Amino acid sequence: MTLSTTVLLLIVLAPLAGAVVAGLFRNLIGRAASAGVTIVGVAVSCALSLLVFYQLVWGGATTYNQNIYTWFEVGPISAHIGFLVDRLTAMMMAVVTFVSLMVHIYTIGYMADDKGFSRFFSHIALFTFSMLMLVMSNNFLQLFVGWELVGLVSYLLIGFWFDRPSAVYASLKAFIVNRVGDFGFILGIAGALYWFGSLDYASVFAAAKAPDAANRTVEIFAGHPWSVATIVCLCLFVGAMGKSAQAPLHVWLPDSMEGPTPISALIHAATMVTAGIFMVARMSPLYELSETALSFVLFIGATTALFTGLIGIVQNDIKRVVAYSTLSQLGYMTVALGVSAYAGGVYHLMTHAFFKALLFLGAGSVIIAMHHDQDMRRMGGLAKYMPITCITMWLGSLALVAAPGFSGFYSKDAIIEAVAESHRAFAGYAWFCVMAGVFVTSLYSFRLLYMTFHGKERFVVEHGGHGHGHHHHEPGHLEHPPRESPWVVTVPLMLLAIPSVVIGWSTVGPALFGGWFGDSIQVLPRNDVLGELAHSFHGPLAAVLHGFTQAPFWIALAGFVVATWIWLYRPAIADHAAKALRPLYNMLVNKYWVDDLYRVLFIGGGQALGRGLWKAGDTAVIDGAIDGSSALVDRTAGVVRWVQSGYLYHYAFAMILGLILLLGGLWWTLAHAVA
Amino acid sequence: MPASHLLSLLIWLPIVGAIAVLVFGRQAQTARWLALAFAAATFACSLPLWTGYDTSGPVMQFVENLPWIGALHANYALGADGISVALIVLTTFAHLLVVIGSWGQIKDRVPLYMAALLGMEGVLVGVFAATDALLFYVFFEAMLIPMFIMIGVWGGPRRIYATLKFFIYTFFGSIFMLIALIYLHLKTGEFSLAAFANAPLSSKEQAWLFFAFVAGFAIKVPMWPVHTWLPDAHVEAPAGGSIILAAIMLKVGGYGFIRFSLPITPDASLEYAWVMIAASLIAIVYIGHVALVQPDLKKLIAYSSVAHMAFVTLGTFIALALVRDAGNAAGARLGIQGAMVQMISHGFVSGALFACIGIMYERMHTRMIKDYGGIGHVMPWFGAFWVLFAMANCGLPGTSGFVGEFMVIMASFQDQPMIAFVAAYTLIIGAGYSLWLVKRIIYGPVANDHVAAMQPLDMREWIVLAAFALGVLAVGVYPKFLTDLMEPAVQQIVSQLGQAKV
Amino acid sequence: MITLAHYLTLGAVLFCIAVAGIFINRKNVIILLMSIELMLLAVNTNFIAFSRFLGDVSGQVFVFFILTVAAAESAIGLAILVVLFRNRATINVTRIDDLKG
Amino acid sequence: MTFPLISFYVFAAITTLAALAVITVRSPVHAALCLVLTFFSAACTWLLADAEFLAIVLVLVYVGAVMVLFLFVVMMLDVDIDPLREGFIKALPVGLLVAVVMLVEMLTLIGVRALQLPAPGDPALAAGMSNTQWLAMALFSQYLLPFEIAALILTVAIVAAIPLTLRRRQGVRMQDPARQVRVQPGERLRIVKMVAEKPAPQPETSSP
Repeated sequence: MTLSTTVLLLIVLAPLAGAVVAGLFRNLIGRAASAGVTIVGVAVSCALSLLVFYQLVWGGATTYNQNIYTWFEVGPISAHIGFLVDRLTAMMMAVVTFVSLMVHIYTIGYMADDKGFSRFFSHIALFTFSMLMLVMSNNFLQLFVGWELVGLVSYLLIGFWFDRPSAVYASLKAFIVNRVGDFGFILGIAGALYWFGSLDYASVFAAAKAPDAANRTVEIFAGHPWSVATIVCLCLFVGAMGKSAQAPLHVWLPDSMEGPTPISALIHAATMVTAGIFMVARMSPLYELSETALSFVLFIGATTALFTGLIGIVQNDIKRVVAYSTLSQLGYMTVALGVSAYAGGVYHLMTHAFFKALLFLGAGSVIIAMHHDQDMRRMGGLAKYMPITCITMWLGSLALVAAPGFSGFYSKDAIIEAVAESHRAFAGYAWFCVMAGVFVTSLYSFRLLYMTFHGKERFVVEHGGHGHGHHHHEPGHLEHPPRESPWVVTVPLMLLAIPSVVIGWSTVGPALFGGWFGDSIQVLPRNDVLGELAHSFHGPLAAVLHGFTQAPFWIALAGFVVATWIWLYRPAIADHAAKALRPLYNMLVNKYWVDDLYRVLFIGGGQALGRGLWKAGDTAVIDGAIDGSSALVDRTAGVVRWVQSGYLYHYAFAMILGLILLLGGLWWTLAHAVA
Repeated sequence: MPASHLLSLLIWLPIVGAIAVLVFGRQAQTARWLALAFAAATFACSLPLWTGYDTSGPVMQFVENLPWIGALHANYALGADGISVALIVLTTFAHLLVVIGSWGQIKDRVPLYMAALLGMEGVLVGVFAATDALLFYVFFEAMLIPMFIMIGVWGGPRRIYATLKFFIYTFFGSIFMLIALIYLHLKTGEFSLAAFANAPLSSKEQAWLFFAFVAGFAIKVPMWPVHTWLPDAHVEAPAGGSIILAAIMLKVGGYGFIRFSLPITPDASLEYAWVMIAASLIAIVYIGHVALVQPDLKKLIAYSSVAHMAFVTLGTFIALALVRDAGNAAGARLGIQGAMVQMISHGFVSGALFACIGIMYERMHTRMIKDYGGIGHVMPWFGAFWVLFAMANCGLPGTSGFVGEFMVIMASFQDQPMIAFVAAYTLIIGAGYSLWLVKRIIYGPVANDHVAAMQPLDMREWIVLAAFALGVLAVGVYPKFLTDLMEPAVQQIVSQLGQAKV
Repeated sequence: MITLAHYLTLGAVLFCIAVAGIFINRKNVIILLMSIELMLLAVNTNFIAFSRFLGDVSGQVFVFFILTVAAAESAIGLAILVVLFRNRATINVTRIDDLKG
Repeated sequence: MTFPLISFYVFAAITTLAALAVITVRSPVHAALCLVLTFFSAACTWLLADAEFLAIVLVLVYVGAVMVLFLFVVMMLDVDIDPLREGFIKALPVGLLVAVVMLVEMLTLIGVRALQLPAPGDPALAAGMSNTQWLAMALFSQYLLPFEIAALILTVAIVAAIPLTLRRRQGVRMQDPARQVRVQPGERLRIVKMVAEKPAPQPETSSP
């Protein structure tokens, strides 16, 4: 049985149609219809994605790989728009459309009072379309198209409230940092096209299977032969670093929290940022050729996993804590890729999509209750006002810290064990980072829960009577007590909580150890760490019991205890610690000064360079030479213009003198000719 | 063949229109309608060119050949291959939009303005259709006159400086080209391009001719370091003039490289390809940074034009290096296709951006970026168009700007990855200047009362921008219709390149 | 016996007198115009002589044309002179230097 | 020394002297009269070269028309001669030097000595017709088009001389038939909208 092209097209085009209708005709059809049409589009897409998923997993459908239309064709080089749908794709499609649907519904509540309501819907539907194009692509070109389009939508959505300078700045930063990644990515594509002869995955992977593929080298600088596979993989990974916010290109993701919360959940936690992970997993046949590239991936992932997590501990903005947690978890996924445990990375991607979307939407629910104040120092004790949010957030956090039994446990534990199994360069460093990361994750997760939902109420409720409507309040002063969000907000929370808790039970076995992904992910036997782990895997329940005896569990527990002690019982300790460890604290609060460095180096440097080239190069040298030559002509003309006296008789003299000279010349010539 | 006088029609219809506008268009409104009628008719007549071009037939189609100056063996010879067809349709399209767009912007001496526009259109079509070198040269130079008038009469405060710089700069370059043409004429006794391409030339002759052509075309493109006339000309030109200048006139340079330099002097082109490639790469990086810090909207877009046109020269000369040094004909075709698609795309994108600036200028009478801010609040449609065109300007996939850049980067990687590395820098710097500009003028809070008082787009402006947007998206989503059209011509060029003359 | 040399010498002498006239009367436009007429006369004399001594009618035909054009020229020249005098109240060439670069 | 040669010397001498007088005399009127003499005696030398028609034309056209025009203009313009004579003496040596140098160059170059060829028979007589007929045969056959063009040039010169000197005097009342024909009704009649009746004047409120 094969998949139907019509169905696949419908999956992609339904959200696009919704986006176009809501985008172009929003003034015509009104707010409700805009929301309705996009939700219908995404719902259709979600339902069909689940159908495709079902057909592929249980229905025995074969992998779908067909071109839809030709984008361009120049001689033997052609570029197409086409779909490759296998289990990896199907899983991504299901995750993307499901989370997207949840976010659409949630948005009705979150953006209820916003004047850009319809625009927002059209943008997120457009995002769904772009993301689907990205994951369903069967070639590099379309991958890049989707890659950039999700970047575009991310740009538009981060800068959604475009009257806020900070949001506009963040959107610009996100786009340009992503462009740095894309810079590498397009070179990687060019390399793949040149050295592997095609833009299509299938042909490239077939070429990569050739026996000498790993040994081909090229001398970009004479005398330094570099492996072709390494160059391509590193270039492609630079793209992944931009999109998946790996250090040192991570700086855009925390700032992207300037956007509305639903898109933080959808784009900057669940889907878009994981595109890099998906891409590397998709390219596994290429990456397997290059040990160097994988070691690089491992190093970057491990660094990101630990060091961005540390920043999360000192953040006070509820969304920023979750954002840094996202960075850290993306680091984990990258680590998994780096040790060739692609399935582990993708699996963590999937579980993370659910629980991180849940956490973001939960944070959004809290933010609604606090009237769009995001500072946790002005929260506390919210559990009794908003029980559903509180419980779902707890469930999400437990999944995040990998409490045994929760979905995050299965994925994260597998990554940690895979790292322990690996013998690749930097594996030791990575192991240290992921273990330390477990503690850090636990610390900031419970800190967030305690500061938000438990302990003393640090906000003041001013009981009405001012009649100020939407008057701008003092921070931390509310008009009425916080209350639970409406059902459009809480229902998605509950729906997302379910997979966050349970999805690991049934899927961990096949996905990680059962070869569920089939040919989508290819690992060389010597790199197959998950295969090694499979020997000691005896079902999900056994894994839970086993988990209780392992170091990560105890480290996480230690984090829990420390967090409980500090933020629930002795909040003063945090301040003391901050004072005592001033330099360290400053370093974390300033995010290792990376932002400042970039600002000076790239923004300042780029502008200074531009100004220098403009003033010195264009104006002084080039225009100087040109205006100088015209000035020279001018001056020469000024000197010789006395010849043009304007007196007729001067001209007559000149003519006569010329005549005399001519006659004399003729005479002279004739005289010589005769002689 | 009934359509064989189509090219003549496309050249002379607008010129007749220009005369008609001058004669009958005493009233501004009559002149506008008359100009619109002629521009629309020309555009309509150019469509059969596109639909009628048979990609499986001979490369040169719609051929016309009449004796012109018998003593010189110069002929009134016209013909179009896929590249010409694409550029001609772009020309008629852009002129139609400019006539619509200038409706209310020009209030002074309307008939003369419209006549200059129509005259320009005919001459530009002539440039792209001429297959006789002397005829080409006549159109090439005639092109300067309407633009000279447009900038000189309706320009800004420094228009005299700008027109002189523009005229003398470009004229200076084309004189060298004329010398080269005369030399070739003495050598072959004809003026037909085909004869020139077949003329046997020693490598020394080729080198001289090559640099003479470069002087003519590099200034027109313009390549770094002879680009400084462009920002000045743009800044002073009226909106319509800027659109034509950026969208069409610059293309003549790139077209000339393909038509003259490559076929006539292949060996010298190869020998000095590294110079052209280096200049293109410098332009991409250098001009990108210069564009970043421009305080003037038009200068910024003008500089970005220079950077984008560098991709045209890069693709052209990379192709040469590929086919001759590496025997990589596929890569060479990709490079030339990329260059050509980039030309068409730049026509849409820069035209659209200058149209946008014209709309802003009409409302605010300032081009300084700092006077704007938060336009997205008062002109939401306009903001959306701006974002779209800015994205196209920085080469977002799905817009036309991406296609050419992608092809050229792919091709240059095949020659030398470091070239692609430098060229791909445009991804970053292009996004930097385009989107920073968007941030400063479209986004943010409304900057001042003048911005708050800006009127939303009227129907006419909306149509112009929407038409440009349609072009941008069509090429971006389905470039195949364009690449298929140009493929036979590109294939012929590449096969010519493969053969050394010495 | 009149030879060609006689006529040519006469022409040369007339021409040189005209040249000297231009030199020494450089301020008076009327005399300048007259000098030009003298030059033309010198040239015409040469033409006639050559026509006669070579037996070719073309020389005389040319003289005919030169006379025609010279008549036209002096008519226009004098008209300009009149207009010039009317506008400037002088025919002094030193005061007419509008062409000065 | 034959009679024609003696006549030639006489006429040539008169021509030269008269030409010298043209450029040296003080009054333009005298100069014009000397020029007439120059032309007249030059015409005589032409007669000696059997160019009867052109000699007569020179006298008729130049002496009769052009020189009269000169005289007419010279006498019409009230020219103050003195400033025009400034620098006459100063320029004289240079002018003479230039003229002499040129004369020497010309005579040497032409090789006057080598051209002592005697006149052949009159070509017009050889062709069996008069000089006038001989010229006319060439002019109306081979040179017809230049002849017509010359006629045109003369006409244009006449037409051009008129508007050049035409002066439009201010304050002179003249009929302009062209404008009378071109006139539009709107220029003749102006319809003014106004109320049919004047409102009654407001009683003045006189202040004490």
